[in-house]
Amino acid sequence: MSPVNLSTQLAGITLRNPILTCSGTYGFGEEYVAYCPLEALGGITLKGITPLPRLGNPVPRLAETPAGLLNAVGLENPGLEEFLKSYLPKVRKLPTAAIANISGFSLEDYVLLARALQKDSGLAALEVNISCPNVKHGGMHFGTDPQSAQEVIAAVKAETDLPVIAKLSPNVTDIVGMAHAVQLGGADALSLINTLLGMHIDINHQRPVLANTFGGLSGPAIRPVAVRMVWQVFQAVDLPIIGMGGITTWQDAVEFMLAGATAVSIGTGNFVNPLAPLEILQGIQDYCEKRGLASVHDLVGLAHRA
Amino acid sequence: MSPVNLSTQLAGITLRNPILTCSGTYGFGEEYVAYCPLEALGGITLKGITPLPRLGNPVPRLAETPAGLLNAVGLENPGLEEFLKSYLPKVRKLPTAAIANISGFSLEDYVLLARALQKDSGLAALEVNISCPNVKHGGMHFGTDPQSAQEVIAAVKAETDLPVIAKLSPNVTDIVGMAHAVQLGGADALSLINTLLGMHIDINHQRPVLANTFGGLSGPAIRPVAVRMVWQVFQAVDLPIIGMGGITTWQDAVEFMLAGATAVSIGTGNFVNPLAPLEILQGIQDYCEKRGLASVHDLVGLAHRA
Amino acid sequence: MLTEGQVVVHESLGDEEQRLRRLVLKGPIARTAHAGQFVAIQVQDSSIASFDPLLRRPISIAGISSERDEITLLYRIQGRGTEILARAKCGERLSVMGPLGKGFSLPEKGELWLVAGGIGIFPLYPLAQSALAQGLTVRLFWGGENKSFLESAGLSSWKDLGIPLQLSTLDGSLGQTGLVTEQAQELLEKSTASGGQIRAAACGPKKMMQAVTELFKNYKVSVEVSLEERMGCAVGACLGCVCTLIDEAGVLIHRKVCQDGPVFRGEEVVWDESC
Amino acid sequence: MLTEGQVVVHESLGDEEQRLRRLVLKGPIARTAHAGQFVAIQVQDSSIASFDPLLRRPISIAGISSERDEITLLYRIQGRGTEILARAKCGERLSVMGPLGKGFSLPEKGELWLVAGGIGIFPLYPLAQSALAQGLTVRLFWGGENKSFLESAGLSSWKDLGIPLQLSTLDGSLGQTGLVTEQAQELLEKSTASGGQIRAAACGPKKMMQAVTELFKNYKVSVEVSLEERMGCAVGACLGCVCTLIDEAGVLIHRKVCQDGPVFRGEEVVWDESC
Ligand SMILES: Cc1cc2nc3c(=O)[nH]c(=O)nc-3n(C[C@H](O)[C@H](O)[C@H](O)COP(=O)(O)OP(=O)(O)OC[C@H]3O[C@@H](n4cnc5c(N)ncnc54)[C@H](O)[C@@H]3O)c2cc1C
Ligand SMILES: Cc1cc2nc3c(=O)[nH]c(=O)nc-3n(C[C@H](O)[C@H](O)[C@H](O)COP(=O)(O)OP(=O)(O)OC[C@H]3O[C@@H](n4cnc5c(N)ncnc54)[C@H](O)[C@@H]3O)c2cc1C
Ligand SMILES: Cc1cc2nc3c(=O)[nH]c(=O)nc-3n(C[C@H](O)[C@H](O)[C@H](O)COP(=O)(O)O)c2cc1C
Ligand SMILES: Cc1cc2nc3c(=O)[nH]c(=O)nc-3n(C[C@H](O)[C@H](O)[C@H](O)COP(=O)(O)O)c2cc1C
Ligand code: FES
Ligand code: FES
Repeated sequence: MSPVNLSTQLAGITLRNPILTCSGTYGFGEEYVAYCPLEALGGITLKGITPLPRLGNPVPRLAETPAGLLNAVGLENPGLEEFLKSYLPKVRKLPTAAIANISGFSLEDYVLLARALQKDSGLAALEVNISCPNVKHGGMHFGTDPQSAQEVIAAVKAETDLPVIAKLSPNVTDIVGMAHAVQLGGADALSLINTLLGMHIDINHQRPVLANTFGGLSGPAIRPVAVRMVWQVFQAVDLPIIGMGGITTWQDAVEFMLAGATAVSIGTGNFVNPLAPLEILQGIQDYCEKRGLASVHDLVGLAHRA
Repeated sequence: MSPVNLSTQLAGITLRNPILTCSGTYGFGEEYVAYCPLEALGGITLKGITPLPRLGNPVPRLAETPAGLLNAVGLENPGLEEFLKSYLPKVRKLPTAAIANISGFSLEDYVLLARALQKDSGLAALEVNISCPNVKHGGMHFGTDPQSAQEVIAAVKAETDLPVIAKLSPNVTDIVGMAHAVQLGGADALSLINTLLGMHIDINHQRPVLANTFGGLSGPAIRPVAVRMVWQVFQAVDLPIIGMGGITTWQDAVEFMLAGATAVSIGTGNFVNPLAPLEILQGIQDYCEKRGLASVHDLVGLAHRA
Repeated sequence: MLTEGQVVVHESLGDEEQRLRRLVLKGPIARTAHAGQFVAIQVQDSSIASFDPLLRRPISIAGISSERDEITLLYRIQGRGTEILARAKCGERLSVMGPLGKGFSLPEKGELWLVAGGIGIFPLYPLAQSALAQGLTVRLFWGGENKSFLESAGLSSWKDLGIPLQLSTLDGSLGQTGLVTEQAQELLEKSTASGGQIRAAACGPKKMMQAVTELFKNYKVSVEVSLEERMGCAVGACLGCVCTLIDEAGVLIHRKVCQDGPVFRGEEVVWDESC
Repeated sequence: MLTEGQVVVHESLGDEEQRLRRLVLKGPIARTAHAGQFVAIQVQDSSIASFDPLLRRPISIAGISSERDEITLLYRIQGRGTEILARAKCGERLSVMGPLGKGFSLPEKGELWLVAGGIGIFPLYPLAQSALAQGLTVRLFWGGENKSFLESAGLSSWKDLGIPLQLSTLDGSLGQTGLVTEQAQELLEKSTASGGQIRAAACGPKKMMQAVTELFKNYKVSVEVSLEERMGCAVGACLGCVCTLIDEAGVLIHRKVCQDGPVFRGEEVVWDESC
């Protein structure tokens, strides 16, 4: 059997393979070095950054739910300046593509971040998080209103020469409308999905478990919702999709690709099994081989055939 | 210890206790008779009915997902006439309160159903399903647009002397806005939540598992989303809430009540354990006793205290 | 009935590569069960509740001993649920709902032809026992993958019944090569005279149930088929498991496999997948 | 390091009602582990993957035998995760990440005072061993619920070390009645002269860690405390487990309990819950 071509084109960049890791679950790339060979990955997405440093929310920030994880980190990050100074030099040395993830509380925030991050930074792309549900009076707005989403993406696009990936929130009535909006804004690709807004109450203390009350739900529990959104958007919008939400096995990853994802991203799954990205890559490869597919890209959207 | 008062006031009716079963998961009340003593329940919600009979979607209609269940029954039901003739007489004899659940594809559908179901039918209340995600060109619209939701509820309210419970879809950007809208429409209570729209793909056949492609996600997986919505609506809207979505244990039920639910409803949990409603009732009772609460109603919204 | 069945036997059935298991449960279900009915069994560690998987699994009742209050379940390890079920140890108690659904009916007299595909054989054994007890003439047509499968899935018990067995395997390693319907057809050709005296009962893959129904229809033999569908509640409450029938007036109707079936008259089943 | 640790011992520890377990795992973790570090262990049936629970559980390393490639974990069955963990049988392999985090440091010389609350005792034992091996003077203050708990949680092994033990229980069933800090204070009063020679290491509930820190601060004794937080990744990647410290410049900063801790200098910890 000839080897399967794993190389993946996305938003004008070429990834070694379609396996990425999700923003916020993989730090700035160094944390998992001892657990997973980064050079085997298609790329990693860095923790979301904002213009100014943020301490984020108080603890507890995490709560387990059935097949899911609630998090309310609240976008803790070192801020742009510190990122450029202390983190970017290390990121550049990582043996795989690095995608920055940016968040903001105003259009200006996004503009500022986009301006600072160009091709010469060594980054592969910019993922624009317009969907973080944890920050009050912020991100949520851009992520749920098509008009604002379009504006943010257009503004970012105007400022950077990096490919722009719009990361959408699932907490909307009409995901296709949001995807259309960011396409109009000029997005080169889409990331689907961010976390679902949820909460958990400790019945002994009769209080929310998370200090922030609400958190973002990730993990296998949300996979059916994520696959559905990838499917809907694939049908309606002509942009490559990075599929994520509850991927822990290669079967999950194949499911996303069949639904229409060009690449897949592993988040919470890393916590369960740090070798998940590697095992998933192997599984996808074997799956393609068994079915005689020359390229992993042949999987994309295959389940849409009548 | 004096016994806990379980009696529950909701939308002007008095239920024996706050434990209900969910529409679509408990047939027309007879199916579980051999498995759970109905007289122990606060009430049951009947399968959704439409003006005309419906065969619903082709099979497969069910798919399991991590801690969840996807269903695409597609509102199969005998239609209003047959319901009145063959089912209602039996429903009237059930040893517990019965809530009818109505669905429609137009305002007229809802009006027609509401007109036919009055207090003298022996029903305790009408639950208006404006949220079934399975039917193409239909329910979804009322369930995601506040204006239409308000109109439907107002129309139903104008036609029936039964208390009206509005059942909301979680597939919306702003659940509080929807709750406000149906309150303006005159709803006496709210049911939160219906299923999340999801899908699952069979990677062997490379096709969606459900014949209908999409289905509604229920079960423990969605509980964090459901509890969050109950919490948000409780804070913003002054209507009693029936909480549902992934309740399988008494701890889950208490969680919903602490979040603000006046009553709770068990759906998918019945499939796992047909005695769940009974065990949940007992658990809530013990919980109240241990904490010296005189009435189960004292639990409602308790987790909102600062 | 919701009961806790106590595991009294749980063992591999035949060749391990067939992944078949025999599970005997003690409990009151045996008292009212009959052939063709099934149970919905909770496939989780008995003492630590888990949502993984969430739902019970439907398994046919493959043996009924009302004297000993025991039912036998025979199953193939197919996925996560049955894999977890396979870990249940003797003495453990498993939550079982049953007996569920409506089983096969027996003619008063005459011949009963049984037709099985693969593990569809399991519910037919107690049916053969009842039929023989009632003095009917019974014969079996059974098709499977290969010899190892047929032997693992209980061939010797069937031989013990002393009835005519017509076996077929896909690879010809036992019995005839090919489909079970071909064998049945041959015999039907010969027996048409007595067509009115024959009744058939079948269990196996849907495609096969359709072929069996069509075949027997040609010879005016009425056949009962056992259908499978994914189940939610298993008691008729969720409408997850419907099949489409055509009633006397020619109207398409839905029936619930769990409650109205799993056994239906073959002629009334609409085999078109899109209904 | 991600490894498969083989269960070589898994037994109840002391009085069953304390729900304590001792788990010895064979694997390479022992080679690089030191006191105060922990592992993140997968608490699921080893052969059938499950999402229930989803996350690994952090457990301190309570014994290190690098010669035998064995680490010991001592834990209390607290909820679903540890209950499932408790079922692991000898010979089974469990997925373990570790050693994780930064452990306790040891002074060159002088006295090391150990302060433990409840099961906070577990990571302190290998620390005591190292300290004694290095010739330090070690003493332990340990508070627990009652006599049964202290005895179950390893009192006799501590006695074997031959160091002074100051015990207290809430109900007075063993040692003094009351809090462990009261005993420490008494002794600190007497030993202030030698304050510069004393270092302390503490592990227990957060409230107690705070009290211990404040107490020792008054006597200018520097103390290392081990903190607990809910963990996601356990390697510093998710920011789920932060604690708030105050740096030299007086600025509030976050550190990750999993990666930068779980052991921190008590004086730098900001105990206010709302940060
Ligand atoms: C009335 C009835 C009686 C049955 N009797 C028996 C029996 O006696 N012995 C026996 O071995 N099996 C029997 N089955 C089938 C058995 O229920 C399934 O094999 C079992 O549920 C699979 O569970 P799992 O978790 O192991 O597999 P899963 O992981 O759930 O599924 C494994 C594969 O089987 C498919 N599948 C699962 N359930 C069904 C279904 N209901 N219909 C169609 N495809 C399905 C899935 O899509 C998947 O490809 C019966 C089914 C029904 C409906
Ligand atoms: C660095 C570190 C080292 C630890 N070392 C040990 C050890 O050596 N021995 C030992 O017995 N335990 C230890 N623990 C605690 C142990 O991790 C928890 O008891 C375990 O995760 C509980 O899992 P569970 O599924 O059994 O309980 P769950 O069902 O998850 O929880 C049971 C109860 O404990 C609470 N809880 C769970 N985890 C935490 C947490 N991390 N912080 C605060 N509350 C929590 C829950 O809210 C709940 O009330 C350690 C924890 C940390 C962070
Ligand atoms: C702890 C945690 C932190 C996260 N932080 C971010 C973030 O900073 N920016 C972002 O766009 N998404 C963030 N996410 C969302 C993930 O990138 C991903 O979209 C989501 O978790 C779904 O994937 P999963 O189910 O595989 O985890 C975070 C998720 C988790 C669990
Ligand atoms: C099989 C099935 C059928 C359902 N049918 C209906 C229906 O007819 N009308 C309705 O309002 N909700 C229907 N629902 C939604 C449930 O009433 C409930 O809102 C949802 O399942 C969440 O609760 P659960 O997680 O406890 O099941 C159905 C759910 C299931 C699983
Ligand atoms: S499985 Fe619910 S109706 Fe048959
Ligand atoms: S648990 Fe993820 S950073 Fe500590």
